[in-house]
Amino acid sequence: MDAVATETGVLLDYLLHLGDNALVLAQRNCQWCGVGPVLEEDLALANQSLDLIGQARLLYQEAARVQGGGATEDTLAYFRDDTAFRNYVLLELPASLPRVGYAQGDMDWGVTLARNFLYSALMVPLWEALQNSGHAPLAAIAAKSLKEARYHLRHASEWVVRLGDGTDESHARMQAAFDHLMPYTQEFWVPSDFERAAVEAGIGVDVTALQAGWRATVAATLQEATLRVPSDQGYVPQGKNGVHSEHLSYLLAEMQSVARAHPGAQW
Amino acid sequence: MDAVATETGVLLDYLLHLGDNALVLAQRNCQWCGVGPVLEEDLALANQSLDLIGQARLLYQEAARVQGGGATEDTLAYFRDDTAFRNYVLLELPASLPRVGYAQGDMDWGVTLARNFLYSALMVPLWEALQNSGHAPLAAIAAKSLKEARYHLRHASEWVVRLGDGTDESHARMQAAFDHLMPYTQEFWVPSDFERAAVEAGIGVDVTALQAGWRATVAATLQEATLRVPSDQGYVPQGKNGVHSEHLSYLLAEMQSVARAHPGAQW
Amino acid sequence: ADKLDAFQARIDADGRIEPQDWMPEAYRKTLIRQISQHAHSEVVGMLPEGNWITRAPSLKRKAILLAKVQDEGGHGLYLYSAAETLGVSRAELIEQLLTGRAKYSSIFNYPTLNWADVGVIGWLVDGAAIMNQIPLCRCSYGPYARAMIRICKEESFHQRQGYELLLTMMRGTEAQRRMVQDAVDRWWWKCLAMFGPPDSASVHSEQSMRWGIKRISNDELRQKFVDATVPQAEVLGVTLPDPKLKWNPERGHYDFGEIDWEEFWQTVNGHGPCNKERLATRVKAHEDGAWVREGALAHARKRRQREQAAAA
Amino acid sequence: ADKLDAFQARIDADGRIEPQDWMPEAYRKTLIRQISQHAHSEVVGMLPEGNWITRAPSLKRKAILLAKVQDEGGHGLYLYSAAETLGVSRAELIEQLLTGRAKYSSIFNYPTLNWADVGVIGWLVDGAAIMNQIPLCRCSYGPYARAMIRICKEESFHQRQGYELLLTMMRGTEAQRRMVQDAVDRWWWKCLAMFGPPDSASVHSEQSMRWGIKRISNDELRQKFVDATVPQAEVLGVTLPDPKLKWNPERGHYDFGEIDWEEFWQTVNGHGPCNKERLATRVKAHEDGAWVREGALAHARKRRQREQAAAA
Repeated sequence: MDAVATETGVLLDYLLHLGDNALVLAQRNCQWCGVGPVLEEDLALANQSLDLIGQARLLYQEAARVQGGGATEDTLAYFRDDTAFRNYVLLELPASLPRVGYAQGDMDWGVTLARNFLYSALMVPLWEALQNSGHAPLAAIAAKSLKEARYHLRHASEWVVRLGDGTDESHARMQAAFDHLMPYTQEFWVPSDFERAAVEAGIGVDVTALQAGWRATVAATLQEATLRVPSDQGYVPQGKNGVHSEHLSYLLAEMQSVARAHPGAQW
Repeated sequence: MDAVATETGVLLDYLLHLGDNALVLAQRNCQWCGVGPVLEEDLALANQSLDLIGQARLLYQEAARVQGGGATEDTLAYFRDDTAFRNYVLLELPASLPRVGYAQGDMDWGVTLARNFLYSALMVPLWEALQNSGHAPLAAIAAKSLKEARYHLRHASEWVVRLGDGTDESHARMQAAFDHLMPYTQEFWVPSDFERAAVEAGIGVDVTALQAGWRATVAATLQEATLRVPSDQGYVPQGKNGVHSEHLSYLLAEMQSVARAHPGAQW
Repeated sequence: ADKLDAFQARIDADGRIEPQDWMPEAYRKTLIRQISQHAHSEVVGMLPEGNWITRAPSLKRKAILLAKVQDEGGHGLYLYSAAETLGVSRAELIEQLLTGRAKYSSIFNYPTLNWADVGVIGWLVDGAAIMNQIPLCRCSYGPYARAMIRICKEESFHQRQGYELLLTMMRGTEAQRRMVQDAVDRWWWKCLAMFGPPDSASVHSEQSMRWGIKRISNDELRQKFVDATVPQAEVLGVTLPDPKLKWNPERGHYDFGEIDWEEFWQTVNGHGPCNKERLATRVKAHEDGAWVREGALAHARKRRQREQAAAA
Repeated sequence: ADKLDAFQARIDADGRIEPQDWMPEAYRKTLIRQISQHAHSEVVGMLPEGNWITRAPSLKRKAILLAKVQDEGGHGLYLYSAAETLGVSRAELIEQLLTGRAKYSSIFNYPTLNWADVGVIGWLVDGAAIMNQIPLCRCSYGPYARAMIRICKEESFHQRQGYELLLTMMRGTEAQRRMVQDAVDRWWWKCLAMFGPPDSASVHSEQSMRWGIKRISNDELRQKFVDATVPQAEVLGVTLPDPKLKWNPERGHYDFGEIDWEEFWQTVNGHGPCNKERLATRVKAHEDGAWVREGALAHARKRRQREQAAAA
């Protein structure tokens, strides 16, 4: 592949990675709409999902422009299979403690909060750094998204502290949520080929440089929440490279069902 | 429409109604495979699902023959939307106490058992009568299915008695399951247009004639199980006419997802 | 009696009653019942539309729908606050909903069965709600009237969005048009019933009229709704499922058929297609969320104690 | 010592040890560990394939897959029964699984990510399992040997079905062929690791060989599997993801690359992609099912009491 095509591919993968993260997390959080633990928080979560859908749309619109050939934000969201999605596996997991893909079960608000915290603690410094992306449209999206991510992080941190340092039950639930999710954060720090290439091309951010700051944020909040920082050893997920968990194909089957039943339709 | 076309339509609807019942219940029961309460029952339920899938296949094969135009058992199972499905709403409900379409939650074995009991208590006399259907292929399917339905009924009845007359908890759970499901059985007894026409054409069975026997079976088993026969008043579902609950479209989105992602593929 | 006269005089002069003002106990109770029912309706009403958020067929529509459902939750919040000014706690009101002692709008006991339902709920259900609610913007109780002004503004926006969704689908494929017609067929009569029983059979109306809580009768509002909706249906290109629906030049209104009141009362009394699912889902959400609410309370208590200890 | 000599003599003469026979405690313990691990593997192994039952793309394949997963559960039952003949209860064994004290085959800690995984598990995973299990049909312990005969027969059938599924997909669309190759790429090395560590590093083997529990070494079995599989892959038209894989005419075997043992041990020790999900799912199924098991027990007790009362 020649240099221009490669650079386009890298930019496209990078935009999709960021867009898929936002969309997949929004989709998971949307499942709480109307069934949250308290009305104010139901609305706060919906609000954050709206921010994430907004980010995904901007990123996909730019990706569609880069890709050309009639791609749109909706063809990217609705007509790609799970192996083409480049989101972190962390974000596609059901809002529950571990279970296999097809085992139905109750949702767990603690897992949702812990995940939002772990993710937005990454995205604040990531968007911050991406404001200097050499790809100007991405820098602009980063500036807008940064404000939102800051609010998401503040909101999630406050709740992690509240519930970590709440009742014995809420403490135990939050600890279990972090114990479950923490190993999945390893994927943040192992750059994929397209991330490395994006850094070289001046488009992307070197995530490894963000790790120490992220650890400090997590440690400080968990300490305030009287929670133990769990181990994050073991299997490193490969969602960024299109190798997902058993959960993403279910999520996409539901999300894409109406659009795919009516290919080519306008909505 | 001329008489021949109408008769074909009636036969087709009737076959699809029976086939959709079998497939949709099998699909719900399949969700337990690997996560049942005890290994023997896990296998027994899988076995019944296999019977139901087998029934659905025979019914769809006959329906496809009647419909013509390249229809197959798989186009009928995988490429119809929920409004074209003619199953009882009872069979598409999640295996849980009442909840809205998108609210995820734990499954309830009691609901699964109670549903299998209520349905197979209908299907034993229904298949029995259908052995005399004027449509010979249907009569043959009925004869085969009857044996299976008898086993399903015996199995479910035994478990209803066991758990109804078990612990306080198992009693309460079984009662709650029947309280939830009983109103949906009203759909059995209100013939749709195609059922009426099928009776007139000598193809189908007059379900209203089966009601008294069904009530007696249910009353006897529930009495032995020390359970109260719940009221079945109120809303009469219209699944047979293609008006379903919020649950069927989710069930189909999952069931059809792989097939629809590869239209025209052979498996 | 002096207080009562002054109260009624203020209402008759189109003035507003405020929380600190004296008011008859029956007025307070009627308002609490009505406002809380309305709040519960907003919250339960999140469920039928929430059913399509994860499956919205475009990202734009997904965002619009999510924002709309979020608005409904917001309306619930304003209304619970308005009810609280009458001396009842939100917890108490929610307890009434979850135990089945309080009602919510029966329209939410019907299922949403295809994506076009989202548009039809915006166009027809919100349309009917607005018709009912606009007079409440002049309600005699200040906090309620002010909440309704804000709510009506947002509902009008939702109605336009719903109608626009349907216009787009009607310009689309044959299958999309069928979806819209199917949704209209299922919702039309339920929407007409939203205005409540015919005036001849309505119970609470007279007192509510005198108190300035209700200002226009059920039948008048229903007629207004039909008159406004028929031309919109024509523009859209859908058929309203009523063979008796036609313009009556003498009355200057559309005539329409008879509502199935028996079905309406069945649903109001718990036997609609989704009553149990809606309520059970709210109950489960409340129970599953208990640990979160309790955790937050416990934390607030701890924090207060620490601050007091630090100050001491 | 007499008993021990007689025991070893029977084994050396290729005779069978039966439950009522005397046996050394270490033999009993080794067998319990091995048979129960095998049983647990069958039960946990229901989950990765169970993942595709509700989404099988044709009714025929749905039935085949469901029947297959059901067979696996059935194998679990025979094996638990075989273990019970050694004086341990199924409940005890399951407790060991659920508390993480007993292991199950590590291959089931990888996810099934597309429909072709169902075929590849049949072809390669079951293929490797059969290679491991055929020698066990001649195992010195009678009940285990007899269970394995039945299991191997069914597994061979599953293997052929899996291969046939893949043949059909390879004759299909470009997308289907990609799915098959993707599944082969993910499973190939995991299957080679199923034969266990290299003979040079294997711990239990020697004693097990002497007891007639193990009859062929890990490396021999692995080589046999590779030799049998390569031609099948060629017929299928998939590429096995190993650049070092090639026929060695001197050895009369295929040479192949180095297995990533570190990844293997990570997974064995709990850090595979699905270890937690698999075990947590089993634990939850067991806990959620407690009321069913207790209800059935209580009913059996009641029935017995009634019968005794009637007889008295």
